[in-house]
Amino acid sequence: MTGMYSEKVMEHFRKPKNMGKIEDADAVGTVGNPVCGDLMTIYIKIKDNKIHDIKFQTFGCAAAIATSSMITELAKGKTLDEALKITRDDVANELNGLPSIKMHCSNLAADALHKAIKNYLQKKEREK
Amino acid sequence: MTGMYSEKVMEHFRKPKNMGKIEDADAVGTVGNPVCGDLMTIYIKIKDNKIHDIKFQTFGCAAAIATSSMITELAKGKTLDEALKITRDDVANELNGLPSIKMHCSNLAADALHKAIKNYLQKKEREK
Amino acid sequence: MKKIYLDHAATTPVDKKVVEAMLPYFYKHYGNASSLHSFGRKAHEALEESRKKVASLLNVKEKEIIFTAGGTESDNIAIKGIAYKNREKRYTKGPHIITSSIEHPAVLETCKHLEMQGYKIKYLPVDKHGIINIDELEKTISKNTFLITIMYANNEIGTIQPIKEIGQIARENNIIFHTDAVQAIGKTPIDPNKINVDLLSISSHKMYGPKGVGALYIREGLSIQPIIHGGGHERGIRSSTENIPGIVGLGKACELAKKRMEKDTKHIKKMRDKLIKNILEIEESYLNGHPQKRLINNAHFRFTGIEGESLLLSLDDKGIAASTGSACSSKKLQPSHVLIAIGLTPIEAHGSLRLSLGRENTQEEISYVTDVLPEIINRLRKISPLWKKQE
Amino acid sequence: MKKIYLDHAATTPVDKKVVEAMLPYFYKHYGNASSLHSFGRKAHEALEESRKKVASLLNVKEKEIIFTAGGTESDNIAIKGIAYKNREKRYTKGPHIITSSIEHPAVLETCKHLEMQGYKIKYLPVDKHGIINIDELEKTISKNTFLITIMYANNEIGTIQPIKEIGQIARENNIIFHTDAVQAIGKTPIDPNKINVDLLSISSHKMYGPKGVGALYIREGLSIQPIIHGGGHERGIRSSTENIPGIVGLGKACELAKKRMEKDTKHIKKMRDKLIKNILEIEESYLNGHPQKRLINNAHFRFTGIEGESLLLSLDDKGIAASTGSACSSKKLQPSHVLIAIGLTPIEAHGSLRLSLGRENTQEEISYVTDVLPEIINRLRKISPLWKKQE
Ligand SMILES: Cc1ncc(COP(=O)(O)O)c(C=O)c1O
Ligand SMILES: Cc1ncc(COP(=O)(O)O)c(C=O)c1O
Repeated sequence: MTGMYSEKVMEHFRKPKNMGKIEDADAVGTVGNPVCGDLMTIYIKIKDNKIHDIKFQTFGCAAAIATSSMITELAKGKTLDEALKITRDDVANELNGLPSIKMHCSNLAADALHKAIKNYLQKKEREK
Repeated sequence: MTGMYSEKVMEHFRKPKNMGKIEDADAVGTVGNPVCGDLMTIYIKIKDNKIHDIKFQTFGCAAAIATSSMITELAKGKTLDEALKITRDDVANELNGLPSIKMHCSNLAADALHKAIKNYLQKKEREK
Repeated sequence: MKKIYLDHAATTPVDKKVVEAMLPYFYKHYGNASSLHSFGRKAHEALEESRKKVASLLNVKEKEIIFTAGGTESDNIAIKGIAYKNREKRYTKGPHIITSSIEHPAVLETCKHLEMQGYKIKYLPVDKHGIINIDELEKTISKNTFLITIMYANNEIGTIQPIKEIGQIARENNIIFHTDAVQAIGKTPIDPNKINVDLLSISSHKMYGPKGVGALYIREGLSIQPIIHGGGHERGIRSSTENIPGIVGLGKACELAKKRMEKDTKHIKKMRDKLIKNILEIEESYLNGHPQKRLINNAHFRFTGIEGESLLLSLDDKGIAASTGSACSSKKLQPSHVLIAIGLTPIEAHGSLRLSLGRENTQEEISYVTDVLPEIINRLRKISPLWKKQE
Repeated sequence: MKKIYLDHAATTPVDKKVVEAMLPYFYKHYGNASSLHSFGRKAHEALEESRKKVASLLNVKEKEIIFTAGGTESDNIAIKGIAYKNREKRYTKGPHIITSSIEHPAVLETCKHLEMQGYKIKYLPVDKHGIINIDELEKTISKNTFLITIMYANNEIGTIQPIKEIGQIARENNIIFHTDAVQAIGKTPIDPNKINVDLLSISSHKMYGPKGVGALYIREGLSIQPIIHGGGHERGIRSSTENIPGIVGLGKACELAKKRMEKDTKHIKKMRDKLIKNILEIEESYLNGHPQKRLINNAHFRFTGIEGESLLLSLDDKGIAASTGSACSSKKLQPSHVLIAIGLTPIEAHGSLRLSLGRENTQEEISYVTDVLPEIINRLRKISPLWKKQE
């Protein structure tokens, strides 16, 4: 897997976008597998059914950090429906690919985003 | 076994002593093993119970040729009794040693000499 | 950018003197050591001269050394070679082979392979520093145990086992004792006779020699079944045209190791101790492995909230080459079996960093590393959901 | 004294370009190919670049090439790897493996080892030129035959087998086909797909590459059991830190072989043909092997009344490096099994001489050899009791 990261991956790893916590997030999604060494939390703030703000915190390899960064970029400003349609493959493609061995373990960002959105929708449901 | 021949062996291999046939030999001794690729014939002429002349013909490796040459040197002028006492080890020692793998197969010269002498003694016996 | 290589446990640069010694055997004395002509004789002489040098480093007889294609092959030959000689024992109660749970994959995977063939293997646990329990070893031995294989020093955390005691126990119980000394050789004097070792594995590329060559010490009189069959080279134990340049390189590397050991040890240990001292000043940083019983060039840390690969790549961006454990393991995405065996959680294991030093490292390099590392750790902790202290 | 090397079948000098390609990987890009840092990435790139070059020479996919420690190991992996996958077949009627009686010891001894484990092996005889009988091969096949292993070209007498026909038969009968192409590779274009070969062994040091490296072509989809266990390198088939300088050398050697094949063939064949023509003018001299179907660089003779070692050492005294057959065999003092298989008596076999040419030989060297050889033969015949003509 060495040297198989695209420049894009390394760019996002070196200078991740939207990194950190949103203290007053509307919802949070956490996924991961401690055995693989990847844990990811996505924080979202929603306004007009759109992702108004998004941040991440990630413990994991360069791929995990890059996918986290990428998903925040992809999701920002999207409607919840649009955001739910972003797939793992979309993330990998936007990063110009990931080493195949990393596709399974480290490409969790889409899952974390979906989880955050679902948590948000459930909360809204309960509030009705 | 490469490179393990002493200079003495190579000397006798390069310029063997007493090589050839004695047409009117008093006795001949042939030993060898075609599978190993060593065949040796010793020709002797006897005078006053002494080895007056000795020659050899050898098909074989450098060790076989060197031991043949050496035995002719060692035996020349010796009494038959003395010559019978020359051993394989004597030959090897005079050559400053032989590769251990060659001790068995190629160090046949003493045998050939002894065979020649025995043939001579038997002939004499019969002539009595 | 200047590069700083701190991954000598993965592999070392080849010493210039070693390459110089090898070169004539590519161009000039290129003969096959089995050939009768002058080219062959030159090669054969070089082969035996190198064997002498390896034997001299270990203080053993030349004929007790055979050359292999590396540490992995040495381990495989030693363990399978003895196991196959004791094939019938498989049908008895075990354990037949005793090893440790922190061996290199070359030993572990070989043992697992033998397990599938019916051999019973005991994988001894280790304590939090990575040391096996001698009492437990003694208790584990059965009358059918024919082989103990325990590494001299661990490739990840650098822990050195009580080899002499193990050798004593093996001897008393008439059990053959193999040790994988790939990481230890050249860093500490090793004499198989003094520590009752019967088989000992070496790899050239961990000691400033070329890759793809190794050696196995086999005590005189011990009989081994080959795993590679062919022309009968190396006393029939390892067939194949001898890799003369490689073997010359290993020989030279052993010669240098012997000559330089004292000086190198002093130099490397000093840098290593400074490295440990400075790095442990970082908040929530810990040393893995034994504080004293460790290889002179090994420094192994763990940082709360940090993942190893990110740390490595960040160091790499600063020109520093390091590792999270055995380089091999990085393919598997599994936390290191060694770190799990010493009791770390998977998350802790993933947060580990191995810095392994070599003879050409300098004090300046070490200072640079200890300057740069805290920033990197800070940055990664900022991204990390596992670093609670950030607010 | 100028030296003339005519033993390229035993091993070749390493091409200058090959050594140059290797050097940076000792000193500079010395990383472990499994390491994540820049040193490791450089090594990994070199590894895959070399794989591409080997694959290109054979016109196969990169992932079908694995690197080994030499021809012997390639042969062992191929044959045992397939045999162990078909372990249960041992209990059926054989033959399970079909080979020839003139294989290199790397194949023959591996087969003998498998025989001891219960596999039934058929060793096909050869005709007086060293060629197997295709009809006999077909008749020998049983429904339990799972592997045919027959060499591309013989290392002693240079005879080339009808590999394409064998491949055809293997394919029709659904049998895996391995060929030891160690001597043929680089001397003739080989495309495993065109000749239905499933596994093919290569050794670097027979083609101007370094010793101690080889490769094995494994057709995509074919599953092989490893014989060396460890870190899982080379798709788990051959564990051990990759010998990057060696592999780079093999890659470069393959690149050169591809580029130079046409030119080299012309040059070498011309010299070889002259050598044969001139030497056969010596009284009672004979060519061993097939007059046409032979390697372009092989000339193999037999002289009545002459023993090979004496001939070799006499040539060596004149600066000429030659062989009596496989260099390996010289340890055994047994006449070559290849020469016996083509019907020579032991005495005839002992009287054999192999001259194998290479790309750096010159016409002048060949003339020198044909000038010098008759005297030597005369001298040895004078000492020989088997040369009746002397009086
Ligand atoms: C302890 C230990 N044993 C065995 C090996 C295997 O050696 P090699 O890579 O030469 O096969 C290594 C290194 O990879 C090691 O560190
Ligand atoms: C036909 C053939 N197969 C296999 C080998 C073995 O190759 P290596 O010496 O690289 O192990 C050789 C040469 O020794 C050979 O000529």
